Amino acid sequence: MKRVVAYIRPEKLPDVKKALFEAEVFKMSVTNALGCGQQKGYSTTYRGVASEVNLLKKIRIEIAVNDDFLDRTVDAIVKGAKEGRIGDGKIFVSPLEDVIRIRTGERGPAAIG
Amino acid sequence: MKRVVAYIRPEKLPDVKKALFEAEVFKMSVTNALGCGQQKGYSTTYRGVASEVNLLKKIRIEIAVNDDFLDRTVDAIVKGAKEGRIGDGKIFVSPLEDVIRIRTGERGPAAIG
Amino acid sequence: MKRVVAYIRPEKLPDVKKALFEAEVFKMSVTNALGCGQQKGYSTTYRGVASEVNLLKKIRIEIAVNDDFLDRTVDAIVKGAKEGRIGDGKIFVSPLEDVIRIRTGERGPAAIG
Amino acid sequence: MFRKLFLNKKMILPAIVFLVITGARILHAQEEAAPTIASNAASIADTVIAVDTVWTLFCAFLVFFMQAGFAMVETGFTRAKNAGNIIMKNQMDFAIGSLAYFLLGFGIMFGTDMIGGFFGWGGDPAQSGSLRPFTFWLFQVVFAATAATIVSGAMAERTKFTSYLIYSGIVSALIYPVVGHWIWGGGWLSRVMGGAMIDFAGSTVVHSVGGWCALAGAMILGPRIGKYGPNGQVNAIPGHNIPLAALGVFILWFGWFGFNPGSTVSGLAPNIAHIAVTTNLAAAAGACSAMIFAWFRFGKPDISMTLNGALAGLVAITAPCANVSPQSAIIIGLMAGVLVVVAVEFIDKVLKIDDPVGAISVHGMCGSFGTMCVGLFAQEKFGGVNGLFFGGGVNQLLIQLTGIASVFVWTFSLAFIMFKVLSATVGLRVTQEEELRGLDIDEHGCESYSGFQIFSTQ
Amino acid sequence: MFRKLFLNKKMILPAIVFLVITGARILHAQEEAAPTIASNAASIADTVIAVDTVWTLFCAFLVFFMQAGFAMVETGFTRAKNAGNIIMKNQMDFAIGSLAYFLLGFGIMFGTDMIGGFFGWGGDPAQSGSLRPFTFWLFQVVFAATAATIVSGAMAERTKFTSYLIYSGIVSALIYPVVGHWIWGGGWLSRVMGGAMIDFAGSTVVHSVGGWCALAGAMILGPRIGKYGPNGQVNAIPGHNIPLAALGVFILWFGWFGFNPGSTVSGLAPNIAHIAVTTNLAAAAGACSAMIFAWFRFGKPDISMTLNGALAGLVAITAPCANVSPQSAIIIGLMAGVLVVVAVEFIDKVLKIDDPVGAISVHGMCGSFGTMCVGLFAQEKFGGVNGLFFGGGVNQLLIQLTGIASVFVWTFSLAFIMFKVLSATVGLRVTQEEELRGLDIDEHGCESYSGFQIFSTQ
Amino acid sequence: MFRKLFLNKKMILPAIVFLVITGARILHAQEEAAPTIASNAASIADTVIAVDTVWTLFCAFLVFFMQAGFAMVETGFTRAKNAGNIIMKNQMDFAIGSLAYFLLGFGIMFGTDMIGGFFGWGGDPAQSGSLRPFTFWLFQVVFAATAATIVSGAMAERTKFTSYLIYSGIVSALIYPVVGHWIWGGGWLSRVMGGAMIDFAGSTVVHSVGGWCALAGAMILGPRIGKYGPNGQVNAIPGHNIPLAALGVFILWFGWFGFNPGSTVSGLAPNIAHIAVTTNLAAAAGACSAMIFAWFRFGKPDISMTLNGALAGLVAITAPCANVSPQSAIIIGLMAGVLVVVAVEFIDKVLKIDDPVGAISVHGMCGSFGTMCVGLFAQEKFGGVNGLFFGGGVNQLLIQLTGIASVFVWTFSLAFIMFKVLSATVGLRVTQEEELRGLDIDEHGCESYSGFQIFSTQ
Ligand SMILES: Nc1ncnc2c1ncn2[C@@H]1O[C@H](COP(=O)(O)OP(=O)(O)O)[C@@H](O)[C@H]1O
Ligand SMILES: Nc1ncnc2c1ncn2[C@@H]1O[C@H](COP(=O)(O)OP(=O)(O)O)[C@@H](O)[C@H]1O
Ligand SMILES: Nc1ncnc2c1ncn2[C@@H]1O[C@H](COP(=O)(O)OP(=O)(O)O)[C@@H](O)[C@H]1O
Repeated sequence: MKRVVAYIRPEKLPDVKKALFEAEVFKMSVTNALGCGQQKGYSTTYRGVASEVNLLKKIRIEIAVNDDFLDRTVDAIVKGAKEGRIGDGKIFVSPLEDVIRIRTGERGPAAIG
Repeated sequence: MKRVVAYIRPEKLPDVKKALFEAEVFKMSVTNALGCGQQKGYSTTYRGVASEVNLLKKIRIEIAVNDDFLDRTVDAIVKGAKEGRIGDGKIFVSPLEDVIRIRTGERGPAAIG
Repeated sequence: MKRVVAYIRPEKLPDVKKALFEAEVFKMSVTNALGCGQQKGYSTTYRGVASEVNLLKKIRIEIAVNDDFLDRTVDAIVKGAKEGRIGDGKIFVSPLEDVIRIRTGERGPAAIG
Repeated sequence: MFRKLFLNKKMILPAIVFLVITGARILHAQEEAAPTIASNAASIADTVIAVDTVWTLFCAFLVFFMQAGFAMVETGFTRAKNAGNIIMKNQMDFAIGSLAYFLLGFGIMFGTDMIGGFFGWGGDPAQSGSLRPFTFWLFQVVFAATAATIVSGAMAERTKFTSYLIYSGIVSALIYPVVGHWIWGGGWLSRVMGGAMIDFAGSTVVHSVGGWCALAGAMILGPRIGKYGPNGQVNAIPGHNIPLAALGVFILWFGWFGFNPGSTVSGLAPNIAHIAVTTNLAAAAGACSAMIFAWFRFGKPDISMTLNGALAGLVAITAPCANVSPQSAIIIGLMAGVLVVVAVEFIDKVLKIDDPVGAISVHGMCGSFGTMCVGLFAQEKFGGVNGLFFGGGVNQLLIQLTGIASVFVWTFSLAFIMFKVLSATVGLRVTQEEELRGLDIDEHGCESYSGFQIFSTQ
Repeated sequence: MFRKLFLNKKMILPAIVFLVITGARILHAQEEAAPTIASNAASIADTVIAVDTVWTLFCAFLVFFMQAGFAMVETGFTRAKNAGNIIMKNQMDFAIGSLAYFLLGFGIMFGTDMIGGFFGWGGDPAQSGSLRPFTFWLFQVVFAATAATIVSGAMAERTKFTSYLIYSGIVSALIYPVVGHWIWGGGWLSRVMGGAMIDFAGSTVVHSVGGWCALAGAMILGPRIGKYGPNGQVNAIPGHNIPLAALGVFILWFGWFGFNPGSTVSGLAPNIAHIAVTTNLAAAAGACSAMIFAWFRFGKPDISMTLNGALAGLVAITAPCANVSPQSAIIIGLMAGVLVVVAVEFIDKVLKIDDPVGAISVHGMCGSFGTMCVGLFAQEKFGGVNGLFFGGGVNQLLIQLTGIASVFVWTFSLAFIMFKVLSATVGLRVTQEEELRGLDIDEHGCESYSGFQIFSTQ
Repeated sequence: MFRKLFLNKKMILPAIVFLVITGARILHAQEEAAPTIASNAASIADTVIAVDTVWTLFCAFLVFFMQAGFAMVETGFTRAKNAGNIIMKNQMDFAIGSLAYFLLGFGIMFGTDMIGGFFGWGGDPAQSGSLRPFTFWLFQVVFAATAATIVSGAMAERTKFTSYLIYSGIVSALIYPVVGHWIWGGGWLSRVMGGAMIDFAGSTVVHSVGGWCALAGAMILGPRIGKYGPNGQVNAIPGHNIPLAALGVFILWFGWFGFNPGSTVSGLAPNIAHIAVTTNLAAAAGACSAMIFAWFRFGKPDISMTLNGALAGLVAITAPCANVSPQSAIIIGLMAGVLVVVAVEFIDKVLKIDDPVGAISVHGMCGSFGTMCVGLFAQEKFGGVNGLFFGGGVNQLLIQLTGIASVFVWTFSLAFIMFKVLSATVGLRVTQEEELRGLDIDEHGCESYSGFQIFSTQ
């Protein structure tokens, strides 16, 4: 099993969700985050004092998938999130050892979906 | 060492905390998240326009534990969070390679608690 | 590749960012979190009812790095975040199997930066 | 309309018709060559009515604005997930109350006395004494709505919306007007034990009626989930927006300058400024003493208690505002501020009645306390009787206590029956699921703070 | 200044100069031994003017405060990322509008009639009929600003700030004053078809002018990104702060007590309380019917629709408030509440014009509807003509409809041209990038809720 | 009480006592068969007093409401973690100030002149000139509270709560009343250099007193942690709630219509509308010029600067509002708008004094500037002297400058000593830990936005 974490542009969330649903990935958890990457931030002036904001709003999506779902999950995220401009985001894949469904106590790959 | 990540119902947080304390797990980090799973969302109407909300409020708990603590941590979370209804949440376990306590610079299993 | 997750004091974020930039780590994602650890919380009274708050505001930083960057990343975080007092936080290191840059489709170590 | 009058003299405006009929005397006095003593006297009388009407209307507008104050206080002191619901309740109790008080309530309160002073019948909303038609009704409706809206705070975060709507209609059409008739409408409490109950601006008529309805409601509803632990421990459920609640208190304080001084219903009343000053000093004293007492009790100057303290002072001074000296007002305020802190703790920790905003303590307890204070602090030189502390003996005090008790019995009983019936029929409380998720989503299908990240662990 | 008068009698204060010149008669009457009939009459006249001035000023202050109400409603009903921008627009349209109306607008509205009633020229802001100098201007400028500020809500979350500033100036200096002249300034609609259009406090003059400008603006701007899906589906973009929006509605309702009753421009007008009551009942009825109708249509009592319902009732009663009975006011309010729900849906789902706060429906539609109601519900006994339902025939109704139509044609055309020109020159809409990120950051370089975690997925 | 009067004729109400004593003349005029010239004159005099009282009270209520405005502005412009603390400070300075000004301050300000105009002693709060008893005190106490509350903004986010409470009492009981005595209470500045300092509604008496206290406080306190970097760089610490701050500005603007026109203390004063108009135009002009100037300086129309600009216009016009033409008011407002931007930058970047809300610039600088403007723009025809620009020479200007300077010296010195003493005894500043965590938690044990996710990286 894999844990997929993606950082995307906030306004792309609906598209990503749609792409994931089309790829039959129905489960996910979403957090909001601030990201710092190649994308330049913006500058604000508050009462005459300028400040650089280089933490930009991002959405963090976390999805646990079985190995055979990994590729289509990644592809779906890319499909939904890509604009081709700096700031589109990243996807991180890491190993997942176990999953427990709290409601039933089921464990492992069966619990993931 | 393991990293345990659990998504639970927000209102179960006090119970989960209690169960964890009873299992002598005193450290954790909590974030709020939106989850999408088997649990159906709800629909809202704003100014006559209906919309489906299928991202539901969840609490994300992240706990780093030594291997011998894994089971009781998982059990405690299940104990605290289980209602037996859809939407109870999931626990994800993944490998953790190193821990550093910032204050002292300690590393590894000793730094976890 | 490694995934570095650090929980730090909120007010240390500017310092940590500065230390990371000096160590040439320019990318990161930041979330806010509530943490429960050795640090005692504080008690509030609301309308005469006391309550203990032992979830304290923390900042969660997530950074994906190539293996050769791991040490300097950890060091930079420690440098920026350390006050020497309880509540300084922890750094967790776990394996990362793959990274995908959404904009270009690049994968692996090349996509991380 | 009128504004064109002087710009285009040729136009015959509907407005002129008015002027000809009722306002003409003044214009005549100006335009015609020979004013007489009689025409002058008539003009003066007309001007006096106008001043009284303008004063009463403005005060009524200020009292209306208190609706916004209540809405903000109640919203601020409850949780974000129920913010829209409480807002809706505050708006709708005024809307429904306005209609109910127009169609029924006013008639009961100020109509011809029936069954020996128990209620009235047939009062006409246009009837306004010497004021312009409808002035008096407007001033009264905003009072009725104040009584009604107090309840929403105590029953917040768990009451079914439909039931609340029904409650609003009943309180404005029946429960409040009957009490109002007793004390202000010429009913039995206005001629009792050789005197009259003195409740100048409504500590009892308005505030304690609201407070006792709130008590019945909160008792029957039961506490919010999580308010009391399984072993009886008391948990805090903090309000989500203290600045909004504080804004609400400022608005209420502002509106109270209409509530109390406006109850003269006359801009020529020589004591309007006196009343404004007693009102202000009691509020200030209430805030101070509540803060200090809470500091002493809980170790820190609690913000929500201090805000409640100011309101406690205001509620307490509402009955005696015209009959006591500014110095007495300070003392009354100081006591009310302490009382409210004690009452909140007592109701919360001893009675275990869950009143999220402290409505029972502020309006019920401090309202009764203030009404009693008339019997203690009143001074004849301000136009009434002497209270106990100023050599007037206990008679007025006993009248006041009779009034307080009768109003409690009537209001609490009726409200209790009403909420029980609602509970058994329409249902008074939302389901546990709805309560946990928040009333905004389940009752109104919306979120009040869309986009904001809100932790909802309670 | 004056305050020292009575404390230090020896001082010769500049203020005294005033008193000597204009206020002296009263003092004389008091100080001198022998008042005469004539001196009494003069004092009375002076007092009457003072009462009228005080009344008109206070109402003007309340109407000013409606700016805060609009700002809160519009902020609450839009997204957090644009909150500062909408606030700025609301503040600046009043600031620019004040200056523009002082320098130009008032002259056009109340100056000497030109080209047969089409516009005026040369009115002096100090000119105030029988009121104290400048009173009338102040009352008028807050009305002009109300018309102007309505537009910001409909064009929210995507309009370029610079263009909005230019628009503000034009509407206050030209578009609004011309309509005002037609109906209130002695222009052609005040003497048409053997009668006069009746728009007592401005359902048409103020509200529908604002509404039709909003319509033109929202049409030309196009919808917000994401409001309509690629296949034409309609998406909800929920407002970010319902309590703030509700506070805004309470403030507006409060301010309307200045708007309508104050339009008598006279505290001696015998119908000021009548007007306040029709105003209040229509608002209450509008809130009730909008809530019920929305409940019926969408399954739940929608909060934002109910808030809009109260405003709909207020806007609709603004024209007929002085000419109809309280009972008719309730009926008008009930109808307006339903109308606003229908109109919001129609504009949103059928016309696909994106109006985030419902300004076109509330102010344009309900304003016109209310103006029409004068022709239906007016009763001669309140000082005007009889409407259709009270045996007055269709003449007044036709006059009203003529007025509604002409104002629509003028306002919509001019606004359309103006926004088209702005669009082609300065640019009317921000870039897609700016819109997504929020206007606060890109137009003003700031965040409105610094530190708060806000999800910005739309 | 009074409201029953006409409903139940048989009742003998305490209220009647009042009427008999003081209000009777009017009723007599109405009820008795034969009014006389003298009875008419007496009734008129009584009515005039009533109108003046009603006007003064309403204006006082509006000024009271400014407390809410200050609270919202200061809350909005600071961080979420200190929101409850600033709210508490705003409420308590009014509460304590009310009591202190009742017990001591008023007596010093308006009592019998001592030591050649330096302070007064023994003024009785009931004393109200020709107004009803206590009217004048109420009007004065809200002014005193305005001066006091200004300081909380400049000292926000780091001041110990206890010290602030002590400060509030001292400023309302002593520092402010002395200045008030000098200029309004018949003290030395009201008879100096062959004339009198003109500060109609208190640019100096109220605003600059607040501003200079704020200056002393902010200097002694030092900047908030993180405001200035180790190498002297200036950091922005953005406010957390711009819509709330904007609401505050609207409320202040609204309240200013009581502040300036109400300072006539007379509804019959012929210039009340004139004053309202100069007030409004200066505010509008201040907002415009601050916005344009900030746009030019920083590249974007800064919201908080624009809001400050409106306040700057209001503060600046407060002294000259009754003595200058509307055109001059526009010019004064335009200049104040620019001045406030320059001053904020100067104080922040050059003096490195950390004033989170700009209180020193808005109230201290613009207050002094406005006071000076009287010497430049005053016109004799409005009831005072001619200023420099209208041919009156430099005398009045020199008087004004003398006043500004003396008030600065007195206020700044006393405030400096007071804050130094507080600092050395009770302690003026919270610990670093408390400041970082937020004053809400440490000073009051609560969170202002419970449940909201708030980033607290500063
Ligand atoms: N190495 C990393 N570790 C953690 N988060 C990252 C990393 N690289 C990118 N991110 C996240 O992805 C977001 C987009 O990255 P950015 O470099 O701006 O875009 P792009 O990859 O399209 O050039 C960042 O804002 C940050 O949240
Ligand atoms: N595969 C997954 N990846 C990420 N998060 C998940 C996954 N499955 C469930 N979750 C999280 O757990 C929550 C509960 O899941 P749900 O399927 O509704 O409950 P249950 O497991 O009780 O049927 C979801 O809202 C989501 O936040
Ligand atoms: N085992 C753990 N699992 C998850 N989060 C942890 C763990 N230990 C510490 N943390 C996070 O780090 C923060 C600081 O920990 P704490 O024990 O208070 O500090 P210190 O390590 O300096 O003694 C906590 O508030 C929590 O967010």
